[in-house]
Amino acid sequence: MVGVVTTSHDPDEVFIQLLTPDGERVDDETFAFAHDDATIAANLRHMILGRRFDTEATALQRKGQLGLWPPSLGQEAAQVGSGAAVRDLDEVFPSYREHAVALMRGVDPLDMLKTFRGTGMVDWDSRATRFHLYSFVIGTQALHATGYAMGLQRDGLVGNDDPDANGAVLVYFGDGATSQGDVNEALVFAASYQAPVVFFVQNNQWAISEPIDVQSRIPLYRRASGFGIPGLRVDGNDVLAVQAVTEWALDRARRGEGPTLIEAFTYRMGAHTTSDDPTKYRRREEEAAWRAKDPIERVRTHLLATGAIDQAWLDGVDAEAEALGVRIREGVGQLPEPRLEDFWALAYASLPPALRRQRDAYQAYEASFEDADAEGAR
Amino acid sequence: MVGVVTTSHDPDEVFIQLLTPDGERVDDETFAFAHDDATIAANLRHMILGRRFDTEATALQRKGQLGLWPPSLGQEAAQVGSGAAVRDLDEVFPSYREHAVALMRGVDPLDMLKTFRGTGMVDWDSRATRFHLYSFVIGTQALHATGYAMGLQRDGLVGNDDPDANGAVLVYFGDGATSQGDVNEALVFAASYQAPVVFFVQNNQWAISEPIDVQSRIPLYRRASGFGIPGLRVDGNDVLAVQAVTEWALDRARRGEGPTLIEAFTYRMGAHTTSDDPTKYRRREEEAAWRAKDPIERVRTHLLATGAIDQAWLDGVDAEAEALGVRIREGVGQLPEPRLEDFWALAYASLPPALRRQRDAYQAYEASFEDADAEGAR
Amino acid sequence: MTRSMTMAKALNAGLRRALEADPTVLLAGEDIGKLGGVFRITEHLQRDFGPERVVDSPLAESGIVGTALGLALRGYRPIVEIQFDGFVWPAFDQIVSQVSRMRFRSMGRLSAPLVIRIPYGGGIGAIEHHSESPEAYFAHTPGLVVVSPSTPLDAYWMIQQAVASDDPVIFLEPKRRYHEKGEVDLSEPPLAMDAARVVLQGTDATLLTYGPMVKTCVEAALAAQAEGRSLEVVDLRALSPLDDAAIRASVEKTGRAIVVHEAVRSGGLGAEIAARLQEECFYALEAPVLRVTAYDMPYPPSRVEKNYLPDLDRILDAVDRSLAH
Amino acid sequence: MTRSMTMAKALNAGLRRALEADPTVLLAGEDIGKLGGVFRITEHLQRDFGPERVVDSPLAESGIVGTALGLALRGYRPIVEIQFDGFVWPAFDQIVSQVSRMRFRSMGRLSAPLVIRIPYGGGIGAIEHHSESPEAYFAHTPGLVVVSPSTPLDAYWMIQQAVASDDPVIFLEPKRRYHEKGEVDLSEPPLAMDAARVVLQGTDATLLTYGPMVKTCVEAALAAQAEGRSLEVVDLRALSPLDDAAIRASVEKTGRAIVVHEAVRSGGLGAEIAARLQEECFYALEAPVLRVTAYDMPYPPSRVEKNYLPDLDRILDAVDRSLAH
Ligand SMILES: Cc1ncc(C[n+]2csc(CCOP(=O)(O)OP(=O)(O)O)c2C)c(N)n1
Ligand SMILES: Cc1ncc(C[n+]2csc(CCOP(=O)(O)OP(=O)(O)O)c2C)c(N)n1
Ligand SMILES: [Mg+2]
Ligand SMILES: [Mg+2]
Repeated sequence: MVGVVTTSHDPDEVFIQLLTPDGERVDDETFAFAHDDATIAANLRHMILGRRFDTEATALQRKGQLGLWPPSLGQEAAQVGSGAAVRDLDEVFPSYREHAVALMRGVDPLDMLKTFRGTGMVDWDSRATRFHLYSFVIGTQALHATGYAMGLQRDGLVGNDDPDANGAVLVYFGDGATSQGDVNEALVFAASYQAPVVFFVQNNQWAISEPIDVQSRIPLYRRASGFGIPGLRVDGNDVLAVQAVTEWALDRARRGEGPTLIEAFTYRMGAHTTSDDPTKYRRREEEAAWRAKDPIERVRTHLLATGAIDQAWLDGVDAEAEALGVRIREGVGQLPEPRLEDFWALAYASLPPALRRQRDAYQAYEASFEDADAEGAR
Repeated sequence: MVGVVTTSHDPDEVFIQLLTPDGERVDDETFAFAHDDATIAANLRHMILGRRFDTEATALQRKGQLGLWPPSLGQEAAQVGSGAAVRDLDEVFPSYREHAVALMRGVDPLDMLKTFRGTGMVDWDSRATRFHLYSFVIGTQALHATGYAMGLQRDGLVGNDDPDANGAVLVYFGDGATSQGDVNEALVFAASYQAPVVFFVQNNQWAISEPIDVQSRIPLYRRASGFGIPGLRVDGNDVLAVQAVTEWALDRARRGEGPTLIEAFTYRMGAHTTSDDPTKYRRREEEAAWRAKDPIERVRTHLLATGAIDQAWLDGVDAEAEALGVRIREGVGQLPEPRLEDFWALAYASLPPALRRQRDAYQAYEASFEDADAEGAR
Repeated sequence: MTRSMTMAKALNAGLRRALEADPTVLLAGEDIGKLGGVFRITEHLQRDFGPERVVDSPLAESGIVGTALGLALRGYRPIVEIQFDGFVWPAFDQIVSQVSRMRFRSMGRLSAPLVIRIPYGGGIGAIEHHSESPEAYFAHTPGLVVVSPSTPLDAYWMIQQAVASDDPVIFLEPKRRYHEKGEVDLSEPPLAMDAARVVLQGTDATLLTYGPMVKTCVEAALAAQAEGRSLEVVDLRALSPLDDAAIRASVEKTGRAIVVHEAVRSGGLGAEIAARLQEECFYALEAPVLRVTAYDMPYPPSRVEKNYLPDLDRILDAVDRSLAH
Repeated sequence: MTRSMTMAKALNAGLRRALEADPTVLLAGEDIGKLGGVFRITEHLQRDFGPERVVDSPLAESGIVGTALGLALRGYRPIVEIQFDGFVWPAFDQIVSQVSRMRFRSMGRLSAPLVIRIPYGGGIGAIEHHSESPEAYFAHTPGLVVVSPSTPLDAYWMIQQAVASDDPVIFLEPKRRYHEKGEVDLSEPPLAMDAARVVLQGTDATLLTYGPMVKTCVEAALAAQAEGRSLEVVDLRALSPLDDAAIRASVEKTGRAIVVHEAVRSGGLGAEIAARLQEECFYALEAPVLRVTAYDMPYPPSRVEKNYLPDLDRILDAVDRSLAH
């Protein structure tokens, strides 16, 4: 018999950590960080750039340059650590908040801003970047990722002796998403087909205003066991632990050993989106407590302490971040304004008759104004 | 870390049994059968009547009297044992195969046949019987049951000191249904609200032609733990164990301690429905092996051995079953033929204008034939 | 007693009154508690009625609607909020196969008196899935009542009427009008929710519309007036079942009809209305029933929505085309 | 090469050919493997192509369609089977919000070339959820191609054309015609799947129909012939996008149109066709476009379905009414 589990969401049982909030390296029984300081420094750089991108975008929204922005503030370690585990043949299916991963995959930040400025749909090349489109329907991408992973199996890209010939899928969603039927069906399918997919839950403890307890009374990593797949909980603010755990899970998937669910325990330090007002539903003390666990600070402290980086290195990254900021601030206003004409041809592979008539009528109608203007001008 | 579970579906770990296939009473560490022989005999009677009803209905379908029938053959212990645990304030939400439970709840067998004859929709009084309508969309009723249970909580019918003032909900679904988003969402909601609902999975090992392994690689009762609720597996062909376990779970729910998932491990001895042909997908040996575990035989053997019943008692029940058979066979042909007129008023509380016009036109149109007939007759 | 308020406040007041009037009424949905919903329609209701009657649900729409149906079967009258139009689809099976049919399936013994509130429509500069107009999908589903208020007054009363309805109601709230003010008479409902209303009398042509487009049509009619054209504007209010009598009466008077909605044209509500009108008022129609709608493509990025959605000019253009017949 | 076969066999043969022709084609669905599907449309395909290409899926429609979309993104061309019309709703969100929009959302970079096969329609004496006609819900969704064959010949070719389509196709199979035979020319497709076909030439009125009702309409037209009436029967084949040119050509010739379908009337495909016709052929229409359809209620018990669904007599009655104008 499996009894009622009354564990709270506080990390008390499984909680993989390799770097404490104070920047101290600690050991985990099972998971080790397999890389050198250069990798950690590279991660720190991605986290700093990711945060800068996010801060700039948030500011741009405040200035009316974007319609909306979902900040990733506080989730940099979860994103960069997992993103760092991705290899060439892997594919990433994001939710809508994985801005830091997007940058790592080579998505142009201005392309990302188009979506939130409303000048484009989701305007990046997901094939080239292997970073799929943002999904705004909660949880839906878990199924697409699982299907894609089933495709990798069929393509013979799983379980080969040569590890470089193998790929896997990494899919992101939030704590709230775990309640959706689609996410649970994805676990069913992934388990049934032993698909090479890693479900990466960023448990930032809030789904807009709903605390995680509304979704689940037990830690989310335990959901996995009910579907017969391994579940792991990692300190989501510890980029080392996140990378180690994600590498383990992706490797497993690539080897053909099936799916894993990772719960990265982290915190949404900002609002849900720029339209949100967290003061309505959560206490400042909670936010302050989590600020003390900042994912960037601990890495910086650690690397400075070990001497792996110095102030000059940090200044260099800051300069890079500033250049990114300039590029974004200058670029956003120059993003081309879309015209309805750009979209007629995107609904179908070829324009259907009724839509063609609608387009023709629209063009004639628009032209009538131009004619009128022209006449007025004469 | 929760490792991959490779347990097969054979009962090897949790498997509560109180009566072996040979009719021997055995003890379980945790669960005891709290009733006397009279209760067992009553269960046997329900099982025999349930089987007779099912056999008659299957035969009626073969004779063209019903459009379709989903046989319950082999699942009598799972159904009667759980049905016997239901008390006055409880509510039952069936799937479409719980014929034996329906009879126990007082549903008129002829009312049930209407649905499958196509002369009515689902034509029984679910309020009076506390046995909800059959649901044909797999898994959907799990959510209705959970909502109903939330209603019981609000009505103050849960967790009272007086056990007779408490109620709970028992909802049935199949092994296949566990893959549906709705069923998993029901587990989320039930766990989140600690709703007084018992999820009773009749794992008859087949979803039409799909063996249980397509849905899950681990025993289904384990699904519960991923949602933080207790899961139990019981010998679904052992009516004593099923009753004991369901009573435990319903009691728990009534006391306000939340939901439970029960996996009753049983076997669909017949076809999925009368339209199905199991020879296409499963071996006769498997069927034969399960025939040896017949849920009725073992109780009969046991009660005869203890002397609780004798042949006269069995003859009495057989006579009752025969009377039921006669009633069904005679009644089915007399079920009134429906007319479209009976249905106009059922779509909405009051007839909408467009539908009224459609009805008027239909009536005028039908009348035109009568007129024509009348004229022809003159 | 009349008060000026926004539609958002009117809905809040209507929900409050429904909660006060009937202890079986309860609210459920995502973020409707402390946050008061992303549009603040349920603001302070959890504070005032408690978390048992104003319930933050897990993030799963099928679960929200499916459990609401269970509550309805237990005798409750749940009002659920779907956060945005584009997130109703995960609940579609529950709505179409369960909620809409409980009465029919049970041969009239059961009913499913629940209200599904959906902020809908575009024009708010949102990202994908936040500007949709799903009404035709529901209107094609027997057993559902589909209504949409266009003013604070209607919002206040219609939400209460929806709660009182014994049929399940899809309650479509034109989110772009949430913050526009109007006079609300709190003493007595002006009209049942199944009735259309002539908002503006006219003689030359009828604009048939609902929800967010009512205001736009009224503006168009006023603009047309300046050019000497007399347009009648009918606010359908009830999208299914339709108030055919009111629609016919107006179109038989003017001889011309233009349906205006934000949903895509093909298979939209305009199709059904046009089909009925040409069938029932064939000889009264001086011109074909025209449709001013979104184009048959998914909702585009917000920076082009003004070109995608009907506006005053496109409506007047259609009036011209109608009158040219 | 022409062979006589049932629609069920024709579909099976078409799927077989699609599997042979393109290694990226795969089939997924409930019970499609050993059982060959509850209608045996995929019979022996798993035996012959293996369980990797003919996959028994877990029992979850959203999962089936959602993973198929993922496979399509990986370069596969999945054909999924929904077991019965009434079980497509759990997958509705995936179809409406994901499958239909991948191309649009990705600004044309991605496509979702998958086929969703759905046996649909009534007349087979089934219980609830097994006789539905969901086409209008899909036809109102931009980005989806919706087609329905009416003969074995069309079934054989259209399923292959659907697989070859770069847009997602909702492939509606008129299950009550599965076991009717027809001649199938295996050498060359007679027509693209986006084109309507004039099945019977006529001059007095046009019957516009599709799927299961084509045969019924042809029978009605033949019966009308005996009374000296010349009816044209048009098989739409493509339900969305519609082949407007073919529809118009016929109706402009006859001046009268009657749409026949099994789906409920309000908001059905007949509404869109009537709306378009009255808009585009206003002066050519001698009578209103009439609709012969199911009535606006859920599908009733099978013993009354014959009264609920259109039949020869009701079609002829509508023809009479049309001609009386
Ligand atoms: C199906 C669906 N329902 C509702 C929403 C509205 N919504 C957007 S984000 C969100 C909360 C998501 O929470 P979580 O999954 O924890 O992700 P997070 O935003 O915290 O990253 C909600 C309810 C949606 N986008 N999709
Ligand atoms: C949503 C949905 N999908 C598909 C079906 C078709 N169908 C009817 S019964 C069945 C198998 C159900 O298996 P299980 O849940 O194990 O219950 P059992 O029939 O074995 O009692 C299927 C696929 C359905 N009724 N509903
Ligand atoms: Mg979250
Ligand atoms: Mg089963």
